[in-house]
Amino acid sequence: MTSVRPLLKVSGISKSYGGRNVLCDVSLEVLPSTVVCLTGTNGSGKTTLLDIICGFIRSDIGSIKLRETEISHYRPWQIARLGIARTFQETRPFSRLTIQENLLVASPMKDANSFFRIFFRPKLAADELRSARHRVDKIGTELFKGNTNVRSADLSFGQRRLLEIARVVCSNASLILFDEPVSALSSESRKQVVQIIRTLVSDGASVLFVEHDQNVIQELADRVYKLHAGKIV
Amino acid sequence: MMKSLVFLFACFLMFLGSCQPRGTNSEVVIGSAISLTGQEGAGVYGENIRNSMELAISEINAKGGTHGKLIRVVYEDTQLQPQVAVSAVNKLINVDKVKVIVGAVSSGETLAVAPICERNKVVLISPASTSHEISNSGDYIFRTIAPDTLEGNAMAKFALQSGYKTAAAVFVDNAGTKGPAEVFKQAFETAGGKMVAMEVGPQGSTDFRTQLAKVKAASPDAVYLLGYALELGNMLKQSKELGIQKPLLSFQVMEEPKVVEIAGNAANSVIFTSPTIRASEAQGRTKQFIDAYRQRYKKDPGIFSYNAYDAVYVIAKAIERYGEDAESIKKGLYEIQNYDGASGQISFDRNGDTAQPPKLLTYQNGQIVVFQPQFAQR
Amino acid sequence: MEAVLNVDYFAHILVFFFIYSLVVFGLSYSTHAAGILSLGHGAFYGIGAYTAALLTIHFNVGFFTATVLAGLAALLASSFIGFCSLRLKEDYLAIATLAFLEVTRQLLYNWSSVTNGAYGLAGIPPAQLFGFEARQPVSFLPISIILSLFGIVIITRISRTPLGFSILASTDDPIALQTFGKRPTVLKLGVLSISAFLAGVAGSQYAFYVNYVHPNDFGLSTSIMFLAIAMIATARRPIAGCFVGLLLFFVTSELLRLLNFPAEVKGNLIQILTALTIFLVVLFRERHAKK
Amino acid sequence: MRGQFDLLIQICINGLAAGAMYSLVAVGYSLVYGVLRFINFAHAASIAIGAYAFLTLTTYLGIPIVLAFLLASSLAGLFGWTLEKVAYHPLRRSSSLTPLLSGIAIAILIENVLALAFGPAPYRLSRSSESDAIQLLGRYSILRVHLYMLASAGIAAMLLLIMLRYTSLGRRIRATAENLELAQVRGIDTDNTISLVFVIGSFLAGVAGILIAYETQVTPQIGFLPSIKGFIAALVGGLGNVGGTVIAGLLLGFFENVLVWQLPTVYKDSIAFVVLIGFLLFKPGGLFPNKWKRF
Repeated sequence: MTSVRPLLKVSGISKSYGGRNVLCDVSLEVLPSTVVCLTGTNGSGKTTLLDIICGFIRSDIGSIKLRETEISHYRPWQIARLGIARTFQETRPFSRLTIQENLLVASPMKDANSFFRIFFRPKLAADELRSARHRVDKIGTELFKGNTNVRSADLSFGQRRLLEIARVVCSNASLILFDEPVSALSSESRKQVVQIIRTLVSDGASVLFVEHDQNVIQELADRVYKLHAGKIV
Repeated sequence: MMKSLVFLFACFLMFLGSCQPRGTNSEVVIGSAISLTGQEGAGVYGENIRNSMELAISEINAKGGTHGKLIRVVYEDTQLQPQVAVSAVNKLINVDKVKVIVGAVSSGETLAVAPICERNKVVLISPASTSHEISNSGDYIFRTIAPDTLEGNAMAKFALQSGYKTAAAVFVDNAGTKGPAEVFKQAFETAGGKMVAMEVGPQGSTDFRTQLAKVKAASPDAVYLLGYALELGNMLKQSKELGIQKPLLSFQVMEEPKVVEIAGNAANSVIFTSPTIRASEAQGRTKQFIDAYRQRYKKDPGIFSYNAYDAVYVIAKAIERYGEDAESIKKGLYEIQNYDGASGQISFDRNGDTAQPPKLLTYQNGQIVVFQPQFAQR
Repeated sequence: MEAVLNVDYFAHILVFFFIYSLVVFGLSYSTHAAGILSLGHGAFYGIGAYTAALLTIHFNVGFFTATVLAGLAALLASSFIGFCSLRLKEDYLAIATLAFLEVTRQLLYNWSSVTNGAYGLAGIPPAQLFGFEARQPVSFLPISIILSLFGIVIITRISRTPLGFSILASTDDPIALQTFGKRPTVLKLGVLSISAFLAGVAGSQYAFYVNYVHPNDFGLSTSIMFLAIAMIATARRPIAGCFVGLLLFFVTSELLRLLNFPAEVKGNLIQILTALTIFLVVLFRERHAKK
Repeated sequence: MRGQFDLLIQICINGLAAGAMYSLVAVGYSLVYGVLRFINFAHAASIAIGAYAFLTLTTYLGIPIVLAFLLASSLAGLFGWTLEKVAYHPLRRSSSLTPLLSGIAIAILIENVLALAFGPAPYRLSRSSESDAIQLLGRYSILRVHLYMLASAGIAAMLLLIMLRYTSLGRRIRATAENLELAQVRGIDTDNTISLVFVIGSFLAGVAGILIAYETQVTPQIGFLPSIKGFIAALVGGLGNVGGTVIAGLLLGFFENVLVWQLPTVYKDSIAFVVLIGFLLFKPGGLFPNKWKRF
């Protein structure tokens, strides 16, 4: 069924740091509403590849195509605006904000986020904010049993992991990159995360996630790429 | 949080409202808005003024005060900043209910507080602001120090009479020194002279070597040095170090002992204009003031001391004749003609300015003497 | 015989209270929320004052337009510090704002053909609004209260919307914020320009109230005074914190003025108290900052 | 034309003199920033304390000059030590804004305490030959104290370089500067090292304060402008690079005065700030920004 055009097409990506080539000639594809897993030993360049896709690191050569647009030279915020969101291996919550505020920052809002519009289009901004708050509360009750005005700096590691995933859900991106979403989680929340990823995919999003845990890979991945010392195996 | 804030704000308002004007009616309260602390030597001028005012008041009160009442002064620090001066004057007028204020020091401050005094009909008498811009800032505004036009013109006249064809000026970027320099240049050039260099030093700097080097290269016949307590001493020292042989001219800040302390023997043979004479040749009221000041404070009076001393006396004189409300003080002051004060002959014109004629003075081994100009009679 | 309530003293202090509040709202928000430590707000205040003064003296522009233009002039000037903040991190940026302050002050002193240099600009007409002239402090008070409310509305409006949360996030974790399509630098510049605008408006109010401006008022000591007041506020409650800071500052400086301390000690004491407040607040906040 | 040539030479000498003072102040700055990566706003206070201590020791207590010199500078060094313990150590783990603020607070505090104690008026150090001018070739003049400044800046830089290269304290300082955590892991008592760095930096500032006092006068604000100019020199020379800092200080003094040869002299101070902004934006590493080897 090769006629389906891939959502994300990474081809010929290489990156070397001071002589040590971290990635060489890596290519992979993510078809729309599928789950692709990227696995490999530690230090095989998985996170570097994610960083390159998100625009944090510029690859030496190679191209990244999102649908038709070439994004290898885009800035991170430009890539994000095209509908790519990600989580981080070490959790990176906005520590001074509460859970709800974290989720609101993640939700895409045009009017409520511009200096100009909040003063000169207050009505539009207010409506947008209300609908966003509604979605956030729904996710909040689902994941955090409702108490969402806790400062994220005071959350436990597991909760912070959940917050990252909740943020990605709120951003309703079309492609989501997970960096070891379930590592160091209790089995109960591990099931919860897998369930969320499934619902995301069923809503039409595609997922590229980095993972070691074989049975999670079995459960979720439609396709698996194995990275070893910077090369696809 | 909101409740405690409103509560705090309420006590603040009550606190403001509660500060009742003090001062029983058995004494006359005079305000004084002068710089007692702050940058660029602000404290030196405030101290000179405060010491002289206290001296004058103790003398007047010893003789029964004025209009049957003793005098008391309330001092407010302006830190040589117009913004602070405005608040200081506001407090003096509205809390201490003063009808006359001695102050402010820098011309900038006086220009800032003048409209407030005019509006509230309070007499402002400055012992230190010399800028000519103050002359027409209101009929409640007086000065016991001559405007800078006087000293600038007097020095220009002397320079011309001494046959100098070219001159240079080094001054600091503030109203008190820029004024005389520009007046000198204007007077000197209209009479045919030529200013070969006008070098300005930035506020607060004490290194004038490059300015003086440029002046030396322009080789003028005379150099007009203008600075205040922190600057003038260094200007003189640095001119000597750079080996400027030309005659050095200056203005009344040379009277300030601190300037001579910093300049050391570089101050000798500097010719300067000043209405008062410190030390040896002083006579009459000036000598009396100098002796009383030395006796009380164990040091010589500095710049603005003489003018502050006279300010208190002319105020007392005005109150004695017409009473202590602002109108009477104003009327009394305008009627003061050739009053023999410590800072020279004081007579207020319709702008409230006075014009004590500046005398030519110089330093000889640390002592101020009257300068005998030997003009080549041509 | 003495008036029971000396209204003018009362009103004068409150006018300055509300003028300073405008600068401090913007400064505290840009410091705590956007993480830009600026020593340059004394310069924005000065630029606003001089713009308003020059406009009214030379082109007799009305009060309202002069105030808005003064704010815009300060906003324009802040683009320089904005440009610096793109390339410099916190401590270098603080030094760049100090350099900006000193260069502006030298400019006000030396560009005498326009700013009348060390003589300052006198004769600024009082504020005319709806036909009546605000000469006395009491009549000027409503104007400064309204403008202060204007500042409160702006800052709270921003800090309560997702825009405000993004601003806080831009200091917490700018990298993570970018993955949600937001641009940390643009957010910080937005906050800086708004705080400069408010400082410019405050500067124009000062010019209209005192009817005279002098370069000596817009130096380092003014910037540090604003910073000391703004220190009390926090990112979460910028306005309430500023009010506490303002109250603390005005009560101490006026209280000292009223108690008959020997006058030459008062000036230094106020400075020492300002320094101690900054130091203690910084130390206290450090001790209780949750990691 | 003869006059202009003499003028240019004298201006260069003035530049050298001013530069000598900037380098002396900058060496202390560069050392502290090099190790801790933050700007010590209270450096001006160490300058003032050095000057006032020397003033009290010589004029009021009549202690001979050389002894007073060492005593006053070590007093400034002691202040540096307490400053670090009180104002900077507790804030070590916070964002780099807070030490800046506590630095500013201490600078204001010391300036006003000195103004209260000694009064606002300028003092002159007792008359001595240090401040007399030396005539060079009969036409140009430089103060003896400027040569002392130049000498002490050079000596200080050399001593520091030697100390940092060959002594154990030097190695400890460089390790702490390289990576604080790593140094701690390797068993280096970083707190003690950092305090010692402050002692040295403030000692040098004290020396600068005394020499500035000889050049002009002693006022509470004696440290303000020199410390800013000193910081600019330290930045231009590459923060942490002691050798480069001395050269940069001389260059700054030189350009400040030479540029003013044709421009109106009132812009002298603004030039330094324009230089600062230029270097901050376009060459933050300074003139000699080689990596850590810069020590």
